[in-house]
Amino acid sequence: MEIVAFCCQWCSYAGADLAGTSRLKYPANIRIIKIPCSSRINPTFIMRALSKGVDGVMVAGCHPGDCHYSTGNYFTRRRLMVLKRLLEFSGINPERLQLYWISAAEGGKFAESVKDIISKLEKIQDKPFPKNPESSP
Amino acid sequence: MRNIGVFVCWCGLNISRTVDIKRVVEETSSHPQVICSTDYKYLCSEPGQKLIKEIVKEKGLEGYVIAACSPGMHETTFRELASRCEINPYLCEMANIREQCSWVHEDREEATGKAIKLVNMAIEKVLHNEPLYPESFPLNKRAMVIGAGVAGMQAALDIADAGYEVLLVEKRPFIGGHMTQLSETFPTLDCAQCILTPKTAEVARHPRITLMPYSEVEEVKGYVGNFEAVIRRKATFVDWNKCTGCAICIEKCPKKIYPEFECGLKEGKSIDMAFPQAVPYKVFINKESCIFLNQGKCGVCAKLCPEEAIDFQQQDQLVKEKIGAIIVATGYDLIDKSELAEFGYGKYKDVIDGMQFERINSSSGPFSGVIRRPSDGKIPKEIVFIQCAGSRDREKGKPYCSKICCMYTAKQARLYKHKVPDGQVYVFYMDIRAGGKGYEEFIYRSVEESGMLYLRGQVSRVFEEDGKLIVWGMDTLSGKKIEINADMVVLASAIVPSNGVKELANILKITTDEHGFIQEAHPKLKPIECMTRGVYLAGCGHAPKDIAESVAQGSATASKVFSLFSRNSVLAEPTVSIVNKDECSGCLSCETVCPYQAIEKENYRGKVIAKVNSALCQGCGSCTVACRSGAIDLRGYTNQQIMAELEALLWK
Amino acid sequence: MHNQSQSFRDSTISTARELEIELEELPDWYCCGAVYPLRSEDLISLLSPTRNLMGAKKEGKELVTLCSACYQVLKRTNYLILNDADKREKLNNYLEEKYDGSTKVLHFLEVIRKDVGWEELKSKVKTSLTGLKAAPYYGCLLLRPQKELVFDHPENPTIFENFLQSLGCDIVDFPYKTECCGAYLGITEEKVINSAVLKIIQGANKRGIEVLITSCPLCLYNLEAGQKELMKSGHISKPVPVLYFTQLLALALGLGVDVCHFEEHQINPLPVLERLK
Amino acid sequence: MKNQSYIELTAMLEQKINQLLSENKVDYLIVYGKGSFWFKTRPLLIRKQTEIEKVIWNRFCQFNLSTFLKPGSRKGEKIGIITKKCDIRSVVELIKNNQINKDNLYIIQVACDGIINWQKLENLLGATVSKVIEVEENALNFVIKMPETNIEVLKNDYLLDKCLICDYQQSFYADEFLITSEEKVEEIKNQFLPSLEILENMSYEERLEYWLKHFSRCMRCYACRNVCPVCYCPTCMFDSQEGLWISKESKTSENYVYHLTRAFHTATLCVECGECERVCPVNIPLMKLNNKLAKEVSEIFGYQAGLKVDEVSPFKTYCQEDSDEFK
Amino acid sequence: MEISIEKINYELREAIEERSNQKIINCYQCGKCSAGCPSENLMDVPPHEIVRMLQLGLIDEALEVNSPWFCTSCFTCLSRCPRAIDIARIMEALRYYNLNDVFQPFDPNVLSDEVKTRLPQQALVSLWRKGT
Repeated sequence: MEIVAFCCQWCSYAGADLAGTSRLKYPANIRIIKIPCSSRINPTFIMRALSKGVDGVMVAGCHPGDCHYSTGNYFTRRRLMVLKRLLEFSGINPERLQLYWISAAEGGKFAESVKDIISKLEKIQDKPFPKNPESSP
Repeated sequence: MRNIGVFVCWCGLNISRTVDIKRVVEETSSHPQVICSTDYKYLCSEPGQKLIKEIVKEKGLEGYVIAACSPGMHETTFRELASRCEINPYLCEMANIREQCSWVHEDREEATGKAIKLVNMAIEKVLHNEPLYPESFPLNKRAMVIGAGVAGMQAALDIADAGYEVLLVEKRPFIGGHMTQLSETFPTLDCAQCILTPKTAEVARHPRITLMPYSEVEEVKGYVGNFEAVIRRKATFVDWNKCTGCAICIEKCPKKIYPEFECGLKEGKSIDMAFPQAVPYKVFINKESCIFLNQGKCGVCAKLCPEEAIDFQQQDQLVKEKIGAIIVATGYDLIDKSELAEFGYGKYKDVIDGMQFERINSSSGPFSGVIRRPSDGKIPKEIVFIQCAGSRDREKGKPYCSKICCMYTAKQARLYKHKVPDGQVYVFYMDIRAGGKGYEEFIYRSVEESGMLYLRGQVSRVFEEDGKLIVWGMDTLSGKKIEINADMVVLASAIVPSNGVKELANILKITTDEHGFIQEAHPKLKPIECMTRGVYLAGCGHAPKDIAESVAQGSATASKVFSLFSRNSVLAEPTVSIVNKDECSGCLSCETVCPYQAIEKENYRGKVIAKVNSALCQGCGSCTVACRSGAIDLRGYTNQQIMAELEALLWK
Repeated sequence: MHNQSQSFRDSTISTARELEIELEELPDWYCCGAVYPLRSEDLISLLSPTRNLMGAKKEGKELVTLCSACYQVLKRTNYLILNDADKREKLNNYLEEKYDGSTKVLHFLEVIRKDVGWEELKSKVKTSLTGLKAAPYYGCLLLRPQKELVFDHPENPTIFENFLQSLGCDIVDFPYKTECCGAYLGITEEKVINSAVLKIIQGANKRGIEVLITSCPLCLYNLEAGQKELMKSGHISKPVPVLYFTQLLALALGLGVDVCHFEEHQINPLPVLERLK
Repeated sequence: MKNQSYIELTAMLEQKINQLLSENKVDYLIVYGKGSFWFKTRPLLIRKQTEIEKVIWNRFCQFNLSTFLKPGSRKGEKIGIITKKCDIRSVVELIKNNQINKDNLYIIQVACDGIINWQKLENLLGATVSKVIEVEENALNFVIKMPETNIEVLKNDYLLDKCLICDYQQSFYADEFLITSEEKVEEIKNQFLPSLEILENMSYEERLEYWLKHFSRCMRCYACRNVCPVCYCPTCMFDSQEGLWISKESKTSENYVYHLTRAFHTATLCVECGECERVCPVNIPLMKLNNKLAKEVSEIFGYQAGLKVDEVSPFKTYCQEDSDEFK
Repeated sequence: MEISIEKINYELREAIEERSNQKIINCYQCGKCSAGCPSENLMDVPPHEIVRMLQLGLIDEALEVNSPWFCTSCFTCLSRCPRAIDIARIMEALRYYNLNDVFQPFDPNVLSDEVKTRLPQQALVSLWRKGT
């Protein structure tokens, strides 16, 4: 299983670091990409990842109201709300996209979130985006 | 395409225990652009950095990846090293294989696999990095201090002494802040006025300090080094260039009021001067109460003023000022009366707060220094002090400790005993917090020498009976309920941010915490910086603190301003958004999502398009998503870079 | 109420009529339970108040109470149902039909404030009670916990004062107005009552209060019974009659003494009231 | 609406255009002209009064002419444009997004009674379609006049889907609304096309398969993008940084990303004019994507594109109280 | 007093927290509740000390004292508590645990007829409610 995580550098990336310094354990199949703010996440990044057969995408940002850039994550929230529905309509299980609010102090929550998304993905029956769709239909 | 180097750090056992370093090195060296991949025990160490430097020289690397700890830890270290190796610092990337790999995973196989991926991602990112150069902007070496309390004055004086212009804005008509209302100060018991007046005088006469009393900041535009402020100078209805402070007007003014300075305890006039040592030594008219301003007749002051200084036509003025740095020293207020109803505060005259006691005790106060109770002027023989009145009270929304109450209560109790030796003092406290030089000693001297009674517990209720104040309290140490018939009750009321701070914070684009105190950039390492560059923070606007601390913070902010002003220009982070002019459609979707109003309009080939003000831009990248054509991109986190990382991650 | 507090009942009904307030007895009402259940798992006790609230909802009316205890129970129950989805769910499982907490619970005083208004009330007064040194006795259940009841300020309530003012009484500031009377412990633990009542009555005497006004049958009972005891034991000399606010209202509106059933009282208020006529 | 009224409207239109040109209110107009085939129309750009007789107005004027405002919007010329009610919404979006200056624009809305879907006619008549003389109509049916026979078909079966849910008779934001006397005003019908439900009720896998099947046929001719009135970017992100977002080859996975991205980009702007689907050479049901997003956007944010010029698109603002479906 | 892991009865403490729906450890022992309590003078142990006992896990001790039986649920403590702890609820929970052993149901027949006629039902109902 392969999971991409987009973490904003101020809250959730720091949260991930904290999980590390507190030696919390979580599964290894998560790959973190550091971005300045969750509002930097272009929906196409996520579509791209999923269409390349990634099993899940985890987006993590500061808690609403605590955004380092004061309002960034409010926009993220709106964009992802719509994206989630679009993906669902296109036939991708919306559980494959998870958004968590994780502050720099929430190392524990980061580890939990990783476990959470993985357990969600394990429950999912339907296959991810086919590796070479040409052959599939 | 560039020649990349990869350096993998063992971090002693921290990484090497769970990650197979050798394999990481091998796997990554197979990457076409990687011309050398090597490892070392501690890359951040002196020899480690030396090693990197040598290899960069020898192999002629154009950029490198450090696979080690979190960038939060050592990015700066290795980027500075890069520039020492004549590589643009932004051509150095870190792969976080410690915090986000070796420390969180146990299975060596998995961890190693992940480490390799992370390094590959970093390599791809570096390959798409552009060398970035911080832009520099001229700066205006002039500071504005908001709030002329003791903290603000200190900051202003330090900056002015260092040779820079200072603008000192104060909303009250006089400077000195709340300290001017105090009688004596702990722990030395020296007279507040006596130690303050030298400072106020110095501020007033300092050639480089422009004083703006009775003024408020309305608007602030711009960025560090180049702020532009609009300040409202409220009308005093007195021409201060003419007024000599002779006070004839005060004497003859028919309108009596209870000015805020005396906490409603002492009568003043509608035209008045806050207190005898007020700086500036000028009178002002209270708009709300003045008979002439409200009914159009009277005008006695105008008739009598020998200098003809009275000017009823005077209007508020808006002045524009250019400054390079801002210090916020907005100070505090006391919790609202209605919040302390169980103590009868606001209902019974003889239940007063700490500030009112200061006025009563002050020689310039309502009873010229004799301690009497407001209701009937009797000298209180039994006096109850209640600490934590509103503080540490979740239910009243003030869960924090107001910090100075333990000290000033002890001080006030002691001063009371000095003046009423046969009086009895009771102090209800929950904990004594006397963490300061000489504080603990002070408290115990008070308790021991002055024979006052400290009761450990809270008071539930205060009410009046037979001209006495019945106090129902608890002494948890004896487990006994205490009932006291007191003559006067003094509440150590909770400290709250002075009103208007929220609005000011919005104007300055700085944040406040849930209690309305101004938020510092980092609780430990940046305690006096605000989130916005070039804005600093001193005094009780930040959190309750005593005079010494406020002064220290004032000076600290001043030193921040020095280091800013010591340069001739400010450098801005180069990781900012940039517009591709030809591809911008001019729909300006980016404009509305920008939290910093950094998007400006620009005419280009007959169309209006977006332009990023790189000084305002903080590099969040929200605009890059709002922009459908991808005409705006974020340096350091370009679409290319992120997509490249993504691709690398998908390599099987 | 039909049995023991006719005074309260009749005075209310008649005054309401006088003030053109439409009161209607809730068909097949249940006892609210008198105390709000404080154990989190105790849902059963919430059922009967809920039934009453639902009854009112069916009638499409606001639920008006006289007794402070009923007020407390009904209003808190409603608050819980409104704000605790989980509990609402659980409760509704016991009920014939769902209840959502939409009924408005009002105390008769609030109704007077809302539908008549103090000024209006003043104008309706026929025999002004000027000169009567009266003080309200709020007790506990009307005011606390304020977060759920939002009846009045828990420390400095004023609604009774406004009421008495409109009737023309001389209000006396009475700090004990929010102190507890001992509640149901009156039956088993006499000393609780005595110690509580002693404080209250002494306070009243000190302030020359002629009559205490309440809206709670239990407060009234305790204050009266307590006083009788304390007089026996000689702790107090000058008893203070206690009246329901509606009785005073009836007098002020000139509805005569018979609706007030003063005979019910253990401490005869008539001597004090004589003066007025 | 009888053919008669279309003839009337055309006359009114010509008169109006004549006036505009003679008074120099506009430099040129974008109008409908006769197409290569009897039931086809084509966009026409006229600058001179002499060209006026080329102007037509009938039940086949399907294009959304506002597409042609995109290039025109740059040079400060004054443009006149003929629109149906549905098209104006995209004009509004172009104005909202600073793509054209209202001052340089003169909008003529012409009453419309729904557009005939000629693809369906073709399918019905096959080769004989060329023999058609004209299409008359009565209350319920279209009467297709052929040399020998007349074929009657139910109107609603042969109108565009979007017309079935459109209150086309009302004037909307136009400078001029041309309508004949005998028009009746219809009230708006259900907002969203029922055909969505079938898709919505599929399982994820079925749906994915459905879309992949369609996307696999996409040749990435970008016609959908080029015709789209709200795809106004001078350079599309898929062109600007070649191979960055998706590789050039038209692989299904790449097509998937392209179409979803486009759907996401036009969400909050798409006015569901259906041009993309019309021009698609391989008939990918693109409108389903657009309709779905329009529906979701209006459910989440209560927003519909192109209704008010001063309304802020939900992606350009935020609200702290937005429902937070994330943890 | 000796405190040990055996002695501290956390199970019961949690049970009481559960029943009363109050976080006992939130109390910082300011004593405001006891200071305002109308029956404090009659209790063996003032309210805040009961809470302290519970904090220390000395549940058995807490169950022995009479204080809960003197709580009139007047909510004065709650309305002034800086930490919003509803002591009335805690007392109720303690009463609940006590009922089984110490409680003997109240028999209205002990009341004089005079009292019976005057006493509002409210009083009896409350008493039974509290005591059962």
